[in-house]
Amino acid sequence: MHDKVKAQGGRGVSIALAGSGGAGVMTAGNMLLKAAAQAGWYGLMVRTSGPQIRGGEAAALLRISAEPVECLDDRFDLVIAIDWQNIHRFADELPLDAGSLMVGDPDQGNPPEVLTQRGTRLAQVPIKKMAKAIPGSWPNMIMLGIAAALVGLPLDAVKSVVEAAYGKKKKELLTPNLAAVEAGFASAQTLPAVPQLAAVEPTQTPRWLLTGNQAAGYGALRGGVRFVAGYPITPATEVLEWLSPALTKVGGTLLQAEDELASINMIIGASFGGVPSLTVTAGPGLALMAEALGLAVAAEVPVVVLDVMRGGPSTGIPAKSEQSDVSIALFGLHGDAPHLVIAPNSIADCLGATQWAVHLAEAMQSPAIVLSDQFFGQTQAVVDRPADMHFIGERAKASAPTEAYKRYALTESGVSPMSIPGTPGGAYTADGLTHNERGVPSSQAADHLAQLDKRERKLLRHDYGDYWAEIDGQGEIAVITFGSCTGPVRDALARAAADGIKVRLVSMRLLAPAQPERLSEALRGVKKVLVVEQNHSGQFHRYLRADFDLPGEVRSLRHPGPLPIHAEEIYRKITEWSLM
Amino acid sequence: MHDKVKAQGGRGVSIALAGSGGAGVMTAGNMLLKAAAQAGWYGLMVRTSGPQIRGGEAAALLRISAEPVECLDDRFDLVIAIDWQNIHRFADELPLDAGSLMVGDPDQGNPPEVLTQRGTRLAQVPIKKMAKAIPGSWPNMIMLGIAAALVGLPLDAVKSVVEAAYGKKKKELLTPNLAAVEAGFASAQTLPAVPQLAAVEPTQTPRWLLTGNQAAGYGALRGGVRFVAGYPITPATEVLEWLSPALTKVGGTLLQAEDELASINMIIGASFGGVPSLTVTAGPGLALMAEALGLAVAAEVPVVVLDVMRGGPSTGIPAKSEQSDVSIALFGLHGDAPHLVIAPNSIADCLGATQWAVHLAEAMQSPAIVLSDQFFGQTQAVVDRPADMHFIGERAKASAPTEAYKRYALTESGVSPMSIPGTPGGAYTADGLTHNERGVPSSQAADHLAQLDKRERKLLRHDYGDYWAEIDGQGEIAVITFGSCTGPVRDALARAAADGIKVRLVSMRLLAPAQPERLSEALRGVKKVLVVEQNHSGQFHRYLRADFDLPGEVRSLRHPGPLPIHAEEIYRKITEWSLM
Amino acid sequence: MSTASVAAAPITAAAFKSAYKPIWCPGCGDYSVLSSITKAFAMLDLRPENVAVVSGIGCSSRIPAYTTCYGFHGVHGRALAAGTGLKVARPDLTVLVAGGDGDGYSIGGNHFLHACRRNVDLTYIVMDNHVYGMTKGQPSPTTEPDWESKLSPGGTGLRTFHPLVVALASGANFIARTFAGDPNGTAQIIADAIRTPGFSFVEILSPCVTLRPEQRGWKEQAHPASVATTSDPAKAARYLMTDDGFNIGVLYKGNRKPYQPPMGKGTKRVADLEAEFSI
Amino acid sequence: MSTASVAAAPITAAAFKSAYKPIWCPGCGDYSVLSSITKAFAMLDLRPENVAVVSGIGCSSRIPAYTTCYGFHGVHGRALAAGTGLKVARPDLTVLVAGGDGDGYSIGGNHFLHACRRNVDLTYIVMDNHVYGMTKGQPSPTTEPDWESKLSPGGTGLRTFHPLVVALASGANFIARTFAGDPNGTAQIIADAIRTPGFSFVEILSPCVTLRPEQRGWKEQAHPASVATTSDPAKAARYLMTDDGFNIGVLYKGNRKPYQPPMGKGTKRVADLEAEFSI
Ligand SMILES: Cc1ncc(C[n+]2csc(CCOP(=O)(O)OP(=O)(O)O)c2C)c(N)n1
Ligand SMILES: Cc1ncc(C[n+]2csc(CCOP(=O)(O)OP(=O)(O)O)c2C)c(N)n1
Ligand code: SF4
Ligand code: SF4
Ligand SMILES: [Mg+2]
Ligand SMILES: [Mg+2]
Repeated sequence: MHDKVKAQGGRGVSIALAGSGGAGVMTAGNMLLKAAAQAGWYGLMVRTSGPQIRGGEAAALLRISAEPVECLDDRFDLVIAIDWQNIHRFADELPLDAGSLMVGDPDQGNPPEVLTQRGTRLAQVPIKKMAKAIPGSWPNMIMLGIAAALVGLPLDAVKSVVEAAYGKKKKELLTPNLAAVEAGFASAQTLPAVPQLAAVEPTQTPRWLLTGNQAAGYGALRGGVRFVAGYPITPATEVLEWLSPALTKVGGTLLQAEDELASINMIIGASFGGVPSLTVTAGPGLALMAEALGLAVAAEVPVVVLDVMRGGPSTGIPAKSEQSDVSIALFGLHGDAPHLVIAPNSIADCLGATQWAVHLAEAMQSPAIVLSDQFFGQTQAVVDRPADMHFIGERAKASAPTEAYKRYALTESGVSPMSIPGTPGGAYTADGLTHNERGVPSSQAADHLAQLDKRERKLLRHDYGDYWAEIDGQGEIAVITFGSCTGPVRDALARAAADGIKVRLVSMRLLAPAQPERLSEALRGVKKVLVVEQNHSGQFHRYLRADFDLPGEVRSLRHPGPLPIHAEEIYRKITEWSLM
Repeated sequence: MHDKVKAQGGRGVSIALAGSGGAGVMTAGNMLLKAAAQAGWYGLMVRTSGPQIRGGEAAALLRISAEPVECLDDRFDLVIAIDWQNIHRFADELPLDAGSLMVGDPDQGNPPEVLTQRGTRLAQVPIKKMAKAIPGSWPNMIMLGIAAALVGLPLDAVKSVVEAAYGKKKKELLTPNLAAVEAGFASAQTLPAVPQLAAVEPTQTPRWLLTGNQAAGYGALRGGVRFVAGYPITPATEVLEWLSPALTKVGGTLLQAEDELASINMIIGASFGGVPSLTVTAGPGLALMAEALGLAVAAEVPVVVLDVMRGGPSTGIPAKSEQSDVSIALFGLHGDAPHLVIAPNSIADCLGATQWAVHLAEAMQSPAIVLSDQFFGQTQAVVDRPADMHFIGERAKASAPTEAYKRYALTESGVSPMSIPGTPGGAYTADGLTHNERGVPSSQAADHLAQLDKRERKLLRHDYGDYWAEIDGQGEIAVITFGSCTGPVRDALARAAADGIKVRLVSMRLLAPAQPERLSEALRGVKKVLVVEQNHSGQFHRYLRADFDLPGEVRSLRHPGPLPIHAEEIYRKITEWSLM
Repeated sequence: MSTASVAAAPITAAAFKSAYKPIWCPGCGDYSVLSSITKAFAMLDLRPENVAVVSGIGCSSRIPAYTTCYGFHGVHGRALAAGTGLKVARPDLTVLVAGGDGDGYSIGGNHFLHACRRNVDLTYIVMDNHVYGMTKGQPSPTTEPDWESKLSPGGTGLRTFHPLVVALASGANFIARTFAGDPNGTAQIIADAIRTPGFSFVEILSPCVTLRPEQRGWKEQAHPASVATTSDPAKAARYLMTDDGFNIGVLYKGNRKPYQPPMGKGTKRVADLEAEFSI
Repeated sequence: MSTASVAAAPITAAAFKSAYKPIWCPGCGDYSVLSSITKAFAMLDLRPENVAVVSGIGCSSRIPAYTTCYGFHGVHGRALAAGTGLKVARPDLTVLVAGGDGDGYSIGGNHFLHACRRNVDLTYIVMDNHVYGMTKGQPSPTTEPDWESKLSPGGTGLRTFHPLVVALASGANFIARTFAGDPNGTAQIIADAIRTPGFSFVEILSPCVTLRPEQRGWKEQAHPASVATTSDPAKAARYLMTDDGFNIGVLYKGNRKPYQPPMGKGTKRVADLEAEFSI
């Protein structure tokens, strides 16, 4: 290998492994990430593939770094392709430049023009031939070896992952594939250099490897959820698939519903029964749940709906990320229906935010929508073990209700103790009709107003503490964002800081109820506000305009999915603006 | 009768007829309104009743005037009750004062305290005894006679309505009831006075008597709708009930769907087939339609959804009015889903606005939501015959598509000619998946962006003309409102004008796409903006903040249903503010 | 059926009737159904606090608040989904789901299918009046094809929906029809339905005297079924396919095991699950 | 069936196949179904522009774009509603609705019930692979109770949904089952279904070789039905209740009149309706 360069600070190295579906690029990518994780690095991996249900083309997009990473980088240092079949379809997702290196198999033809025109260097390795030369081995293991060597991942780390994978069950596969990894590793020595990983010490503190979908599922359990009903939908299905066996283990249960209308009504029924409940869906399913969410608001039944956002509208782009369900989550219910909307701001935070949502929903007897997205949900990441925030779902219960029990009593906090079926003396009817304090239907203006006031009050009076947003940095420019744009914004701000430009970050975790005073506080002294989001119509920006008073000049940086908002775009916008 | 006073200008006289359900107060009210209409007055009548399905208590609330009226007045001049049974339940809806007169039957006890405590005068007429004295007659006809006499409606006018009702079929009922009307009329001569109707000439120009629900149905037909699918829901059902026979007459059809999910998908299917289509619902049904509305956006299939708003959230107050579906109508779809939202601003305008919605939907191949409400929908009004605006639904069609036909071509206007099934050479697949110009599914960023841009563009580039809003008056204070708040705002502004306070009115008919330049233009020079709406959370106000730049100081005047926003409240707010 | 809390004092039907005055029209069949339900609860010696009555929207769906049980008055058409979630999460409760023909067979049709199939231990009562009562008279799936209404002048012309056949076809474990005009017989059958494990479906002919006054004539039409309760689905299918709509009785009773996923039997702590994420 | 435009030149199945490459896995049963559909269209001498293929969401629901007909790829579970609206508004078109078992029997169950009952002249094809293909392997209503998946470890334990019985119970006029492995037989039956007036339902066993590779074995299990097509619902009910799920053939064919409200036969102008509002 030529001159070794260390990867720049926290940016780490970015690697794409590509090839036809079935060539095993995902397996190779997973192993690479795991090896890096075990050796002490952080990292993440995005899976991307073509429209085919099986086969087609696929790529594993990785970023590995000595410091925590929360998004892909703007560019790739390295692309290794087993073949170039249809890889042009990923061109948008594979930003390369002259500093990048492409490694291809000369027997598989040339990379598509759309990649080469960027001046990227190309190196050739006869991957398939090498694999053929080792009977029983696969080209993706050659690829794994090449990747490890090029970025400076120790061979042993990779080998031990391969051993763990095949060592137990499929022993006959182990020897040839270990050999393939070694062969790939060795072949890389003559290849042009790419930046190498900064050295790390094996870490003492525990780390986890998981997806945001798993994290959300686990957060739900930590919050106390014991009943889940759901209907499969990309990219949310894995949450259900993770929760199904997990719930059984901890004494809960999951029902596969016939549709989303059933899911949401099932969990409302279960929660009426006193059991913290959750469902999981994506945009189309969330739309179907809107009517019953209104019932949960009116009847004050806590439930959590996890929406893993994908490209919209309609069926849209099911397997790609977009932050375009902000409006429906905030404003999609009929009538005046205040409720909670919470957005995790990292893969690890899918855990904390979901847990918090359960906690808040239960505390305020309100539906909560959690806005995750496909990037969070399906990306696998190495993260520090998230501390348990002890956000436990705990509902104010009417323990010894008497005959005069008022289910919807007009308390100061707005929260009225709830009687749980089975409790003698506490029987009442939960109702979606406008009702009085006892729950008896009423069409009187006074009752309607009193209950609307109460439901608004309970959300506004709650003390959300500092958890409502991540606030960082100083300066007269601020970036306001949420969800999976937080990662690229942080990256951009680190770059700006390196240039000496101070920028404030506000990543909002609590979208509803809006916290205008807290935001004003966070933005004190700010003159320029950049709002960053990944959708077409600026849904988050419009919401900020509606519910907050933003100081100074406000600009919107946005584009729809499937491409993420890159740190570079944000950085450029900030530096340009800071010069004005 | 004591001293006759003429009713104040356009305010006319306000009359409530009340009694137990089945006592016939609605019939009496209808006849009173019809008689007034035929004699040349304008007027309207609101029906209100208790929670019972049948029986219970009921009241007909009327306002009759020499000038057009678009809402109830803040107070009643006259309440006539056949009995006082449960009438306290309507107390909120029956604002009385010392100037008002209550007429009751001494044999039915006394009016409830909540009414008498306002200092209202009480007069007694033995209504039931009088009816009994005329065998075959009903108390409500006595009531009708009293009402006519008190407000100065000619006896002949009332008698001819009664004749028309019973003259043909139920002849045996005619004579006694005519006698009852006469007896009632005569008995009123000794009663205290209430303001009398200003004199009118029999009108030469045609007038109509209809509800907003009928007007909307007729507007749909004028716009070209020939297919309707719907599911019954209060207060929208009458639109379907009116349309069902009407469509058959003009060569269209109506399907009763199994649910709202079916309704919306049926009309999308029919419109894909080239037939302008509509459905009708209220909040809960609109929520259920949100998913498929996204499909109509993405696949560019024009449809119109008429939402007759009622008290929310959830089942809420089904039979009472509220403007609380603004948020869901504007922002309730998942993904970035620009579409049309149109609000009629009077009962008569339910016709024009719905017709316009059909026209716009067809012109832009977009779903349109029409926000009517229970007040408009179920109130019967005397209006000038609405002129036909010639807003005909006409879709750009691909008349001779070739093999290269691009269903979703990126045109400058954003509208792409649509090929209708049956047209040779124009076959394509309408798709809710993100697609390219030909309609072929794509998950490429470029295709996604191009189609999102196009769909936004077609709505923004359209010239909506002056019809986007009703703009009236001058001055530095402006009131922005929409829908059924327009009536009370107009009344308030007339009072303010009488005080010499000039106020501008902007009643927005086109809510989406937002027209920020046009509004800025309309508000040029304005320093104070009052936003008036009938809901709890200020949904319209928040939308204005999000999508417009409002000049000067902005205040919100709002409360939820079921009570309307009274002209008095608006007038007070404006006069106070104008003094600051 | 869930274990009724066995208490010392026998409970009366009156103990299950709340103080709220129904909004129903005088003479509505639903009053009798309410009586039958409370009688059935008393027969089974249930305690109000251990019973949940779950409904959708409609005249009939107002029933929960007229009992002294825990009530859930949800959205139109989704009562079975809410009831299913409640029962699976709280298997100790007796869950009775109730509503109308529009609620259950029109907008709620899918949940009806899947509740029958899922066979959770619920009892589902439909107060069938062959009309949308609450919205003042539109045809429901069980409305006769020639019934005239504003929405369907000249009648719908549609074949009626056969709830019992559909229930059987989709796997309901207990299928009965009763007539509101016979409150005692109805109470007996409801009690049997609650007692029978799994999903029990009771279709009750409950006249709407306001919108369908001719249904007062049902008392002449209703008659006991001419065959005994069967547990053979094929036999039941043949019989029900030719049913006249007025056969009263328990028409099918199967032996399917109720579906109840193991709730509350977990052995692990949540923290134990962390292991799978550890590197 | 709607009048096929009778043209001079006979049309081939190939003329109904579009140039788009399906996203389906190699070996997926849906390829054969596509062939059968195009063959059936050719047999009936239809013209692509007079046919609309309407679907929901799923692997199978991708089928419209693979034909040269007008296609409508709607939302999940609502294909029958869209198809119904289209056919009623445009009775001149031949409307074929197609999709999967998840789309049709799970989320779409209510529309299935009511389409059978309404009996609009549509043909509905379900490519049943007893699994959610598109979302990568969750149980559908027709999945066997012991089939294991991530979402249902150990199996669902649920009785399977019996589409043919439910179709019969809710009034479908034509009920058939075919096997994708027999494209010619399937084409014949689809043609028969389209030709038969009213709502025709064709359940096609269409293997998902990726998620349910064991379904390759279906070719051994599928067998011609042992009884002739009947028009007696009670007889069909008994037979279908004990059906093994692999009987192939037209199992029921009724004589119900299709539902088609009078579209386009209006005699009045819109302005004529004003009279009723005039004072
Ligand atoms: C989503 C939704 N759609 C429509 C309605 C209006 N709605 C209320 S009750 C009802 C039908 C009631 O009929 P049924 O279930 O037979 O009950 P009944 O009143 O006859 O007892 C309808 C359509 C609603 N509340 N919600
Ligand atoms: C409202 C909604 N819910 C869920 C989904 C996710 N989804 C897409 S296809 C599908 C099921 C497909 O199964 P099936 O209909 O059997 O078709 P197959 O793929 O097996 O051919 C699901 C659940 C969706 N697109 N929309
Ligand atoms: S309308 Fe009919 S169903 Fe409703 S309460 Fe009255 S009688 Fe009963
Ligand atoms: S996943 Fe199954 S159903 Fe889908 S295309 Fe592949 S084989 Fe066919
Ligand atoms: Mg009914
Ligand atoms: Mg399937």
